[in-house]
Amino acid sequence: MGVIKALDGNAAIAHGVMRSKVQLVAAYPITPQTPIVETISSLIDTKQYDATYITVESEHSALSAVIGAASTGVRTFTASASHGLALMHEVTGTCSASRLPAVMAVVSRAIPGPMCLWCDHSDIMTQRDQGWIQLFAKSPQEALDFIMIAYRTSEDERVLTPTMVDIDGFFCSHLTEPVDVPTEEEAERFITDFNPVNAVLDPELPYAINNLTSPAIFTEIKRSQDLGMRAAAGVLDERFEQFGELFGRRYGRILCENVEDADTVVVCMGSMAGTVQHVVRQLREEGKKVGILRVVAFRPFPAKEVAEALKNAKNVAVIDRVSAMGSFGPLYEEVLASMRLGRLDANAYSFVAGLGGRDIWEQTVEDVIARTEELGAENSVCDAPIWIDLKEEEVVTNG
Amino acid sequence: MGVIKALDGNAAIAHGVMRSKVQLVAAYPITPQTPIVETISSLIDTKQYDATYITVESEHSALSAVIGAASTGVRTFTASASHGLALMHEVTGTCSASRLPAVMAVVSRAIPGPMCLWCDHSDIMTQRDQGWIQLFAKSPQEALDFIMIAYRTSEDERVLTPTMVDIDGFFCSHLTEPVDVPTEEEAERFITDFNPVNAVLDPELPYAINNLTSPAIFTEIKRSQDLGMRAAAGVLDERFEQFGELFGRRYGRILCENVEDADTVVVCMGSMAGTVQHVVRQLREEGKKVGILRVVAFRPFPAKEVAEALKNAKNVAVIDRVSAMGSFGPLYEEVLASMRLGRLDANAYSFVAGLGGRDIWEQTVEDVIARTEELGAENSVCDAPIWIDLKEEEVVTNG
Amino acid sequence: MAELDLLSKGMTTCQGCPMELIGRSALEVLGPKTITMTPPSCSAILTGSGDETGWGIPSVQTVLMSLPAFASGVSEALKIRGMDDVTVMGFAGDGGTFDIGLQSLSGAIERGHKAIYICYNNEAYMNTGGQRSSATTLGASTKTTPTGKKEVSKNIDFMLLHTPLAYQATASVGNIRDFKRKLAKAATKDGPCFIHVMTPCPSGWKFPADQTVQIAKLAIKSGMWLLFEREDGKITINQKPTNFELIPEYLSRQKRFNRINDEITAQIIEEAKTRYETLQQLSQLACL
Amino acid sequence: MAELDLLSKGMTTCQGCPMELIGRSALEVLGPKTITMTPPSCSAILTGSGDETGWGIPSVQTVLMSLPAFASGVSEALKIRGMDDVTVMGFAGDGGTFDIGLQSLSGAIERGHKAIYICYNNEAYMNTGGQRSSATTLGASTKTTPTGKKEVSKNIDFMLLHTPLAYQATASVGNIRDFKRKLAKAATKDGPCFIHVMTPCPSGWKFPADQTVQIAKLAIKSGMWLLFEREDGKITINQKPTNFELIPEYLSRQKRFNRINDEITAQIIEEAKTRYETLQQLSQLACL
Amino acid sequence: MQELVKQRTKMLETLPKIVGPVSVKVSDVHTGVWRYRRPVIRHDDCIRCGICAEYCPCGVIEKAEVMTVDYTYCKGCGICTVECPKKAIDFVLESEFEGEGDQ
Amino acid sequence: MQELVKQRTKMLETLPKIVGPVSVKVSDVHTGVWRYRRPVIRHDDCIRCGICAEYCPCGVIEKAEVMTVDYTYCKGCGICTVECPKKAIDFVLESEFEGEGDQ
Amino acid sequence: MWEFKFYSRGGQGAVTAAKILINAAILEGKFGQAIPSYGQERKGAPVYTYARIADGPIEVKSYVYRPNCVICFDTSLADLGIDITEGVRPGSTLVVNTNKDFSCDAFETVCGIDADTITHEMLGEVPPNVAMLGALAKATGCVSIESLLKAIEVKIPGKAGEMNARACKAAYENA
Amino acid sequence: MWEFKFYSRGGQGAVTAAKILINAAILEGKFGQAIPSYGQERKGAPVYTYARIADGPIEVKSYVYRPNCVICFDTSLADLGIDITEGVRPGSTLVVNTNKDFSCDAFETVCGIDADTITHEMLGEVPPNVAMLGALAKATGCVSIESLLKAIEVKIPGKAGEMNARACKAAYENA
Ligand SMILES: Cc1ncc(C[n+]2csc(CCOP(=O)(O)OP(=O)(O)O)c2C)c(N)n1
Ligand SMILES: Cc1ncc(C[n+]2csc(CCOP(=O)(O)OP(=O)(O)O)c2C)c(N)n1
Ligand code: SF4
Ligand code: SF4
Ligand code: SF4
Ligand code: SF4
Repeated sequence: MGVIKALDGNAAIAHGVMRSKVQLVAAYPITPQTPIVETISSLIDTKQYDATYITVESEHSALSAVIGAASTGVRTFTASASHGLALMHEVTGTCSASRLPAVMAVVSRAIPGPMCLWCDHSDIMTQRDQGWIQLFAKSPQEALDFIMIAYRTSEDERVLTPTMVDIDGFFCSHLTEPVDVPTEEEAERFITDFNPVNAVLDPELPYAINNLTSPAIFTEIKRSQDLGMRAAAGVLDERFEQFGELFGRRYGRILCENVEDADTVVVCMGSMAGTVQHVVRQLREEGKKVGILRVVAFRPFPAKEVAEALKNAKNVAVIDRVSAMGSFGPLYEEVLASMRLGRLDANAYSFVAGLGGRDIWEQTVEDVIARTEELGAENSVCDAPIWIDLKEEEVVTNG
Repeated sequence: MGVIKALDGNAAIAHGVMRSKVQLVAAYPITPQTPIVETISSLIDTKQYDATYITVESEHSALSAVIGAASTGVRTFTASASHGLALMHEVTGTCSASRLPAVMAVVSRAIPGPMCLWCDHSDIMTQRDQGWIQLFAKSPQEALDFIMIAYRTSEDERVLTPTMVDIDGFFCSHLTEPVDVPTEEEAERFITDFNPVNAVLDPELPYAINNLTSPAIFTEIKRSQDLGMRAAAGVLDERFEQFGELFGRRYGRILCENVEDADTVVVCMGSMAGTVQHVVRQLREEGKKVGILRVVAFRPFPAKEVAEALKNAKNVAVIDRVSAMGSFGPLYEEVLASMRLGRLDANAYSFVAGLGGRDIWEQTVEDVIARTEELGAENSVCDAPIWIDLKEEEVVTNG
Repeated sequence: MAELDLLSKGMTTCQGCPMELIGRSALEVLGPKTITMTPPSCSAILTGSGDETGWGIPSVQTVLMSLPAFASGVSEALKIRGMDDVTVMGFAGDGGTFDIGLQSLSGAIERGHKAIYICYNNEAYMNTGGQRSSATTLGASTKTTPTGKKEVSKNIDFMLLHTPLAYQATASVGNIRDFKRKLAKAATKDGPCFIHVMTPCPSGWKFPADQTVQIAKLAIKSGMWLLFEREDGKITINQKPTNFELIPEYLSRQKRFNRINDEITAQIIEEAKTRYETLQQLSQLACL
Repeated sequence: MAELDLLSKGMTTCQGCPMELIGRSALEVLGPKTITMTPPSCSAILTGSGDETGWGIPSVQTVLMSLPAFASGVSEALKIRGMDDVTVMGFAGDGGTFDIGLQSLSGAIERGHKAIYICYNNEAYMNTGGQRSSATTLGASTKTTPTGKKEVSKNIDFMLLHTPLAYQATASVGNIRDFKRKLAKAATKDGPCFIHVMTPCPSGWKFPADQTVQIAKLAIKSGMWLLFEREDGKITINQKPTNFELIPEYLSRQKRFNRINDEITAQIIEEAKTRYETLQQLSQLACL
Repeated sequence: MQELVKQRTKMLETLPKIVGPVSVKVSDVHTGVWRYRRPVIRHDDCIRCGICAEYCPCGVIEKAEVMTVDYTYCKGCGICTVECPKKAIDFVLESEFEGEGDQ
Repeated sequence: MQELVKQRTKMLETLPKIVGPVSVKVSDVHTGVWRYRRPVIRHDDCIRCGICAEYCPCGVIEKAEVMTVDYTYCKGCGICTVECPKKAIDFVLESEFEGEGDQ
Repeated sequence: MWEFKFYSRGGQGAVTAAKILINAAILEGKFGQAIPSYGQERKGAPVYTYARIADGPIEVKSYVYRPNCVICFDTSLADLGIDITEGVRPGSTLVVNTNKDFSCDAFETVCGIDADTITHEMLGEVPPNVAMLGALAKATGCVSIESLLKAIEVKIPGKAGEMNARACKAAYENA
Repeated sequence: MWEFKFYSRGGQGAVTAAKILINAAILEGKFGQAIPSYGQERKGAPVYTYARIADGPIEVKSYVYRPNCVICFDTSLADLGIDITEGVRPGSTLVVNTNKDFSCDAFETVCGIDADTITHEMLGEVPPNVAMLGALAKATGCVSIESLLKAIEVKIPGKAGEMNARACKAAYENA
């Protein structure tokens, strides 16, 4: 296998980009994504990596340049976070609707406001309807692996849909762990030079891309896009399988542990999944019937798989790392839709945790589980999200 | 009462802004919102309306200028749509987290891609977690009324949260109907000069606004914001009540008709609600037990009210005017969360309709109801959204 | 393939549209090995709608704020693909250039991507119906300034004199041969080029459609529009204004100036003179 | 209230930070009736974090792209509230001014809001650790250009000469009195003012912290930084470069230029000379 | 025009299926119907300088043996009539041609 | 400094409750601990020109009867020692002051 | 409820006509609704406009697919393959701008009006929209000619309004 | 599993130290993890850094709240009200940079090391981080001194690396 290096999530992303033979990168620095920008641009500048780097003047331009290049038939990458991702908002939808297989690393950080440098999923969550595949890595190793898997999925002609690979700001981006980095040759067995299969800008092929689309055909183009997105489910399964065979690291759109016979299942995404897994194993040792269902692919949402996995659960605790103001957490709502699909009527509870850099640690997870068991025992309904690790006394209101 | 004028939705918004004694407007033209920009700026330019208009160079700057002005203690307004709203994305969250009671009219138009000028809710829906109250008007009259109600709600010291008033592009913005426009004096009974109750930029009060917020306090500030948003529910109820008494037009966060004893209830928002109401009345005449539940306030979502209203329904059809790529419609997911809260297990179906300007007309609604009854009769589960009015044969895929 | 086919006939621009003329003339010069991009604007009419397009070359509709960034990506991608003989042509209005697109343009110029950016200036946001832009002339009525614009227009040409453009020029629909010559020159450069074309718009400026070219010519004669180019650090004035006293005529032939008074007219004349003097002096510098 | 209290001591900027000095000096001039805004940047350190702020005046942290638009709103709102004696001060780095904030700045200037915009130029995105900006000097190593930047820096000052600024000036941390004088002048104007201050950053430019002011002075002497102002359409050069041959010394005293060769050095000198010549000629115009 | 249409149709056939908002058809609106007036060249006075063609926004004037106008697309803006140095183009009310079809 | 703190505290009391991200406290980091070296003014050589104060980024030099340095905040950048026209400021290793406290 | 569909070309003023019609209805205390189908149309391109008039509030907010009255500004639209009989309900009325005889079985009533000529003669080179409204009022009685004239004069103030009203009246009388 | 918490000030190099430690663990085939708590801290401000070392993969991805080993770079942090005993598990080890005697009941083992002096003497005015690592290796045995020296030389190439390794070794021997 590859070479084991101690890398943090950002460095792992940069390695993944190189191994994926990306040809053009345009990105703008922002905490906590900056090291990705620095690493890739430096490698290119010092000729250690043969690719083009565009030092754009904003994130809006970063993704626009990527869209331009991808439309011209080269493999592209960008990365951002928080404000930067928000500033790309106008063009994320353009990228996906133009069916361009770009890949973006999102290093999740709270979006305003208030102004905050630290991790939560509020940035990527407002992108969830923009037509990008979304993969949530929990560790530097996964960050690298998912970048490679993302290109192979996005570029598949059945899919032609860009992918966001999410790593948690600091909790993954700045977390150093041993990472098995495939050698160039190993990587090539999985991912080779880019060969665009859809429309490209080329004087030999004089068509117009992303023209004004009338009501007469808009719905059908959107549906085609939706089907591309839905096809990504199967393609992801194939890629995970193939990747596992080549590299020995096996992934899936959802990853379950101890779920089969669990009374209480915790559903979560991103770096916290590691901590939840850790706590679940400990509680199992204490004889508690708890399990973890980790969603890896948030888009397309694996509704059927989630429904199947939860079929024996009595209580489901869903942890969102974002506060949907005046509603429930997005992951919670997806899980509910999945449960309905499976006609499951377990108790389900929506938890909000880990906002703006607040750590989700063992105690947090233990609290979530304890609270869920309590509420489940009373058969309570969930009428609003439950904020965990909240310092009630510091909440100022005029209410 | 006021004066009856034939106004389209855009003109009605402009009248609402004047009657609300807004002091500063900054907005950038974009189809189909442009007439709002033109009307307000012209009224100000020709001194028919005493206020300041800032002719910004982009929507990002429009909302930024509004935030600056609102932070300095004046009543502000902006309006946008589609690309323009998307370009504001970085600052919509700043506005709400800074607890500034600005009001924005969103003239809903599809966001890219593909490039499209026509109505759907994809623009405003990606703003649903940004901490703004969201009201969906169905007619020019409501557009005017909701603007006034929005100011009185947003500025309430229990709330201090900005509001988006949504009107459907063309189907409301360009729809001319008789509108009862309150006279200045009448309007003043409801809404008077602005008196900021929260932090303002003033040399006498030297504090810092929207400073970098650390993990130690971010969660609590967000919670405060969430509580402000949740408080908006009660305040909206008060305002609707007061408004009804003054002007005779009665609204609520949800509006139901024929729901009590309905077997099948259609849940929807925006201009289509008028058409659904029309069809429901016709079907009732034919003896069909159908009803309409219209969501007026999408944020804060009236989960308890929806649960209560749907308690007798056997089948629930939810129409989203947006396609959540790879998931279900946002309104559908909210309704599911509400139903779970009420422990309701009616059959619920997610419909996607009216994208990119495709009209939702009587036949569309009839089809939705027929399809729901069919599926309900079979007790089918909803495993994916149902696209209505789709020309299947024109959907191109590589699948 | 006949050259004309590079842009179809039957475009739904207004009668007498100068933008269409510029688009057409541009392709005559650049030929089929060109990729074009338009932002939302009247030029997007050429890019078409639905499954139809007017261009006989590859085209894209970009978003309004970042055509130059998009073009940067295209330009670099062409290099990667070894397609060095393809011209990248951005084609945008004044709103998309002076206002919401200025930053992206400035960034692309600073980085030095090879591409030609044509800005056709109709002095308003015409595609949304005629609102003021920062290019609108002082005193002109628009949908957002019915009593006349209060600010002078942004002098983007002079601003861009201080940027590393490989080639910069102003041009006018009043002198098509001059425009074509300049574009041909731009096409030989290996860096960012900017051509700013005056395109009097009969719909927005409110004059009869047959006067489009005449108004443009009058603008040049009266000094309301300066024709110059910058190459290798040297400015050349291509045509000198004949008579600033023609300005009142220029103004009076457009209904958009219906509401201006003598004071504003004087101010406009003053400004035009100053602009020309500045240009003359700048053109004596060999050091830009 | 003692003047010093307008900005607390104990700011966590780096040792020898020139930006802090400029912030402090600015408030000495403007006094307590000032509202300030900073975008994300090193200057946001002054605005503080959590429940603490360094400013003794009202302040806001805006987003990086639109401080000038935010300031436009504040400026107009102050007018509405009749608070005409309050100064609005934007305080931003070169990244937030030359790159992502350029458009918003240009728009605010065109519209003519009353506000003072101070750009402290440390020639990189320092708050994110030192990446190139379009203000970075040719040849300088940064985190994104380790082998040295390939492009010349954007000449924002010359670009802004052609805008309706009520007052425009360059300044330097190497001459604090000059800066204060200019700011005091700006404070009297009823329109947009722009002051561009050179702030050599010991952390990014890699020189000892005690050399901050010396490097700035050397920049002025060597012609790497031009001190001038524009008022009522007239440019005044405040201090003439003494000797362009000092440029190699200027460069060699900063580790960021470690990787440049003679050719680039020559190019830098050439560019500095050209810039100065252009300025000299421009300063002879009475017609800007 | 037909050439271009053919070329594109062929292109479409040889390509893999394209998904997304891509337009391949040539837009072909018969803008001739917009005309109130029609430019009519007096060939006797015309010196074939080509200026009208150069300034026609619609690209509908061609230099053949005589200058010809494609009335299917000519919008009748009148620019050619104004720019012609010989004033060799008359601008005639469309109603005078009624019943004659497109030419 | 204390004055400002007091003023703000009073302000806070008189205001209605503020919600949202508003900071009222004066930040007060004792950056003096950053110093490796300490500027020490030789008052005999000093001519009280004030230049050191003018160029101190931290605003910690004050012109009183003699020039005084607030060592609680002085970061020890050394700018004053370089800029002093009289070279009247020594730059002394902090270790030589160990045990003397902040002064 | 009257449900109208206007067929016209860009530049013929059908959108304005529909708005004036609604204003006339409002003057009579009725309810009305007008909605154009926006397509960034330029001069000459086909334009569809819809309107409704009823005695009570109108809930439906969509275009009109089953009109009981069609207003056709330009018979040459048929050349573009546009079928003005699409969706018409039994017993419907057609108001058509023509200087010839025009018949169409899909409609119960066909009201031909030479709006172009009336307009050219009375107003010059302007859209034939007010004339079409006059004929519409005559053919359907959906609003009275008095309200219509008033609505026109409100919409187009001054002398021009008067003249437009006169053209409308003339069409009313000629239809 | 070793769970470390580093207390230091900005500029003392604790983040780098934690990374080197992980590299040393990897060299031994162990699993390691390092994570700083990012606070835009500048020189002098308190900085917390966390690390874990285990024989198998480490799932948990949060900071360390119940360390069994604390590394304190600066005893004066106590002046800021920072309590280095917070959350420590019974039987824990403390490695502390001090030139005095230092005792603390919360820890089973206290390993004092005058890292500043060793560093100043051997390397000059640079952070004391490698010296702290030497002491840490000695006090805990979580990695061998050999792996540690190798990790240092990989991280800091050339002459500087050698010298750093020597300082580390010296601390190891002095601790
Ligand atoms: C972000 C964004 N805001 C607003 C618009 C709406 N819009 C479309 S075209 C246009 C005006 C463009 O004006 P200009 O660039 O001068 O070109 P013109 O229309 O005059 O040809 C505007 C504002 C948009 N498409 N995107
Ligand atoms: C939209 C957006 N993109 C990126 C960032 C990250 N960011 C914060 S500060 C900064 C650099 C600012 O540089 P400059 O304006 O030169 O100020 P300096 O840091 O040098 O003081 C960047 C890129 C951001 N805050 N917002
Ligand atoms: S990086 Fe430079 S500008 Fe920023 S705080 Fe440090 S010295 Fe000041
Ligand atoms: S009238 Fe206009 S469109 Fe027709 S040929 Fe002349 S210039 Fe061309
Ligand atoms: S411009 Fe006149 S003379 Fe010249 S070719 Fe055309 S019609 Fe003939
Ligand atoms: S600069 Fe030197 S001489 Fe002047 S006041 Fe300071 S210490 Fe004294």
